[in-house]
Amino acid sequence: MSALQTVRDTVAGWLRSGEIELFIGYEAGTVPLRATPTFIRNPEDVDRLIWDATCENNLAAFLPKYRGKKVGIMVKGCDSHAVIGLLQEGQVIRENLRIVGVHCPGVVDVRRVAAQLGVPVEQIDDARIEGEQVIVGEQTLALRDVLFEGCQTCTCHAPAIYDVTLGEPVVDAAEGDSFAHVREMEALSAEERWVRFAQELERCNLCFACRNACPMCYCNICFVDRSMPRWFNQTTQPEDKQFYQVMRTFHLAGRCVGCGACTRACPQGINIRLFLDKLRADVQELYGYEAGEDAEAKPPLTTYREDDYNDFIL
Amino acid sequence: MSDTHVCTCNPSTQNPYLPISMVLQRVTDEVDDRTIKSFDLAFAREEDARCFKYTPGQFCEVSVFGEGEAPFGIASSPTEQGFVRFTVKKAGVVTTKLHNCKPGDVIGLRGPLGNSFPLDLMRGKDIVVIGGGFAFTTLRSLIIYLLESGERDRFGKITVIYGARDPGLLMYKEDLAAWEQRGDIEVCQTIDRGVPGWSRRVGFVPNVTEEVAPNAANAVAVICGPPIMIKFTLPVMTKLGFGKEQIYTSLENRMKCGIGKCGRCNVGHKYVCLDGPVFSMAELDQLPSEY
Amino acid sequence: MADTTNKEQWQPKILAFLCNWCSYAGADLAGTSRLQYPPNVRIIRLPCSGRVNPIFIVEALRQGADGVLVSGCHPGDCHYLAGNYYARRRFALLQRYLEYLGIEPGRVQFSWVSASEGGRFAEVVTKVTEDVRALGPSRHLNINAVATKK
Amino acid sequence: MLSKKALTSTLYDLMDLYRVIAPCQRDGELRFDRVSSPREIVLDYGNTAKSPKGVFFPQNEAMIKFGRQVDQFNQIKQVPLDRTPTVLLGVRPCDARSFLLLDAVFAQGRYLDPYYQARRQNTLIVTMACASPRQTCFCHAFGSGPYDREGSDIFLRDAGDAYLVEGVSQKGRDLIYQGYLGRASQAYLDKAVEIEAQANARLADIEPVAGIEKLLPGLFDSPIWQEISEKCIACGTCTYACPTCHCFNIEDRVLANSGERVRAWDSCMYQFFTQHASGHNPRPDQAARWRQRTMHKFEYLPRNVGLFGCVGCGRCVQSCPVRLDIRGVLRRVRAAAEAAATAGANVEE
Repeated sequence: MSALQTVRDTVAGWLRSGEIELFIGYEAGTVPLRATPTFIRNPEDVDRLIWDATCENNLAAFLPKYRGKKVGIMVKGCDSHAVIGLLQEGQVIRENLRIVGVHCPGVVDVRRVAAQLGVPVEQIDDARIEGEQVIVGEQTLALRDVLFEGCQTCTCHAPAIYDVTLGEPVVDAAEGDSFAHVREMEALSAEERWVRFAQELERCNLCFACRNACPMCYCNICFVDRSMPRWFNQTTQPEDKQFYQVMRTFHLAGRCVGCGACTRACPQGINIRLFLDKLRADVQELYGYEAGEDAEAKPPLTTYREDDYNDFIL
Repeated sequence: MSDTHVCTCNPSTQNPYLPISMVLQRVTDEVDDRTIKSFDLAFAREEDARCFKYTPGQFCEVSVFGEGEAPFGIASSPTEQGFVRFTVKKAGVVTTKLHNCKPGDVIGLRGPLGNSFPLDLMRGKDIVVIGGGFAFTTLRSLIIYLLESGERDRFGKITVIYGARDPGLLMYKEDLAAWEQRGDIEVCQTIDRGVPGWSRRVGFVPNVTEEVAPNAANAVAVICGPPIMIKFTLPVMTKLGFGKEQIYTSLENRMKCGIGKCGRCNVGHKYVCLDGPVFSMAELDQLPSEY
Repeated sequence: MADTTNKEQWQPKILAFLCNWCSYAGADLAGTSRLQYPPNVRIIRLPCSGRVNPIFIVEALRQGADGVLVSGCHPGDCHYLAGNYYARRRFALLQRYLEYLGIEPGRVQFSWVSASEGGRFAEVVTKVTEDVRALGPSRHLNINAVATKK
Repeated sequence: MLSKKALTSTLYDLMDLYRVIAPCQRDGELRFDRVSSPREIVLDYGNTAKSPKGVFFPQNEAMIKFGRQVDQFNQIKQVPLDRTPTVLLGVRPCDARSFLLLDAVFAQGRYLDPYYQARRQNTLIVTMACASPRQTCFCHAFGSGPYDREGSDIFLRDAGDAYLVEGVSQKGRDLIYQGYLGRASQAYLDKAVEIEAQANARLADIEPVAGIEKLLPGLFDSPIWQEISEKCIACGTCTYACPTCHCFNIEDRVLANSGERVRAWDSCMYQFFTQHASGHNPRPDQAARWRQRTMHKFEYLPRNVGLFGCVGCGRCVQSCPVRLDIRGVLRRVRAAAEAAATAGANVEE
């Protein structure tokens, strides 16, 4: 029996025994190279469940909606850190969860496939993954070349929290600093950095897909939706888009687990993790903290040390 | 299309998004807790006053420039010359700002918008007006119109039932007092629980309606109030013999444009701003309960 | 705005968030001691530097402040024991983040000024004002800067 | 016929007379934008991520400006209407048809939208036949197709190294007569037919949408909306990508000494879209919002203006972060309606 089939049976068992009332996993989607989230309540439906490199969503983003319910979920390594983040912030209760943790070699990024082939994303019609290869029409690409950028320097292939696992442990990529893109940006002049930031956001639609795809963005009322005080106009003036993105990302300081779900969700292909990862890098550097590691740890902005970094103060 | 003269009486030639300028003339506290105020707006320009023709039940989009717009039913009657009144509860961004406005401030106005109470249908019939709490604004407009439009004799008996939690929350006290003095209208004021000094009725609107028992034969009823009040009043009306096509109400949904474009006030395929806000219960029966 | 279009007449506008117990009292002392400092700061008094939500700072830049200063009690002196320690973590990240996104270093600054340090308050304000003056009018995140451009 | 070589010079001539808007590569995306040089234009594309509806109905536009006197905004001025003669070049047939729906909303009925009308009336639509439909395309489910002329003023067809140019509306024919086009030889006509046949062959089998408007009214209280919407993360991507979605918000945007009333795209997918100031929300959950989206497009609009609020461009399918496929939603609607009909028939027996 395949490992996936074993997991399906386990999930069916959980559903039958009433350990969970709902399982959130992936099923095949209608768009090539992209699976779609699926919500299974009936044990007979578990055969819909799939796992491969097309399972790009971070399903932990759905968990706060089911607070108090008994829910099963499939998580990749990075997603599992988001679950820990949610546990840490009291958004989910461990006893209510049944977690299938996947050893994830990385998810495919259709944009990179398109870029490699030199065609627009929407022209990729006929594509599938076979082993280590992505086959698009007549052409074959190596899967590792078209993985999501963050997956290529991933250090969390293995799930950090789980009840059962799926897949073989993956060895971390030896090469590459996972913050190389941040260092590159830092090396630019202030004006160049601004141009980079502003140009990325020029494409923003303000659709809020990044916020809604993020497992840690679970505020009942986001600051952009507040009317008293009203911080935000729903206009796509550059400053409005910049304001939104600065504040949303900063609200994730010390909380972002770096799963990249926001970046993959963005319909405009904005490199949001280029900004968020600066916060992750700084939190690591200044406070030696990584989000989503330990559900018992105090998040870095809810604690302090008397000898914290103070050089920036006049 | 000119920048200076705009009204919506001929919508096809004008910009329906452009408000006319009104000057805030008078602000009146309507209830004891000061959360509801009436704003009397005077026309800044003579031609706007001439163009602005409305019927009870219609609404306007009221602007506080820099804050935004919000829709409010017109509380004055077309028979009251020189001003347009809106009675507004402090709730959101625009209403809070409006509550801070002072006489002399410039307020924007778009309208009148929407349909109105079915005056044609009402002629020759008894009129029953049932209101609860804050939702009495367009009902005031209707009652004043019925009494003052010079065609009082074209309507039958007028019965008004108006309830609030306590006496301090009944709006338009002067009007109510004046109506009570008249012989051509029956006014039943009620409060939920009795308080010392209150000599009128006590009880919830549905119960009072049952006591007053207006005659359903050849009558039209208009009910506006909190959803819970409407919910419990409707069975009473049915018991009294009112058919669904005899009962009208006014809906409030969130609106932006007020002219059937922006797509948020619809109830099923009907737009509250265009097809409403006044609907008969028979019409609402055909629509999903999305309000 | 008129004052940002004309370079010669331009005066930086600096918004200062001061904690009630130390820096605001320090500013008061600077005033009563008749110490000279640039008149470019507009002060908002808050109970504690810990009350300063990062959105206040970014919103200030958005609304057209050329610079933002946040000042609180020295470490260990917080009236609420640790408000400034929490604030320090937020500010460290925010300052580095804004600079990472291309906001010029110097636009957003932080200081500790106690109630007895009237002279120090004057120095801080002078330094921040001169830094911001050197940077010129704020261009990034500023809704009014765009209005002027158009 | 217009040879592809001659296109650049023709475009230069056109740009002397008109503002030309066409798909251009900008900030890393293909987007309909004002053309400054013919070289920027990309005509050989699947479809743009954002539809061209923004040409007539921009994502945000100032409608009114106000100035301050003393401490209050009270100087009110309408923003001048944009009547610039414009050629919108290179839209796909699906998008050309979407303008008919936008016309029905903004330029017909009791109130007319002057901002939309000014742009629309002064724009000529030059459609480029769609030679390579994608797997997300379903224009043919609406009885349309990649060579549908509806909504176009001028229609271009690829014929190898030339375009066949066809005036569809009088406005379009007038422009062509001003131009200098060669007559197409049979070889080009044959080539165009061949490309068209290839395009049509790429279309996947799909059930026609017509008739769905009759099934939807019975499904208002159906559990399918809950099932459909469960994976929806309530972003507005589908509505912003959609060429026919037209819901908007009106907000005042305040600067230091002036302000403007801005119309901005809004989305029925958002929680606060319909929420009253009191906190009451007539569409309290994502299921109600998906029902609204589906019913608005496939029941209310056909009922009110006689057109579907969908042209089958597939953008929402392509851009949805969770791949919630509107084609699947329609299949689900049919299945639910059939199930209800069967159940009803059983009861009658």
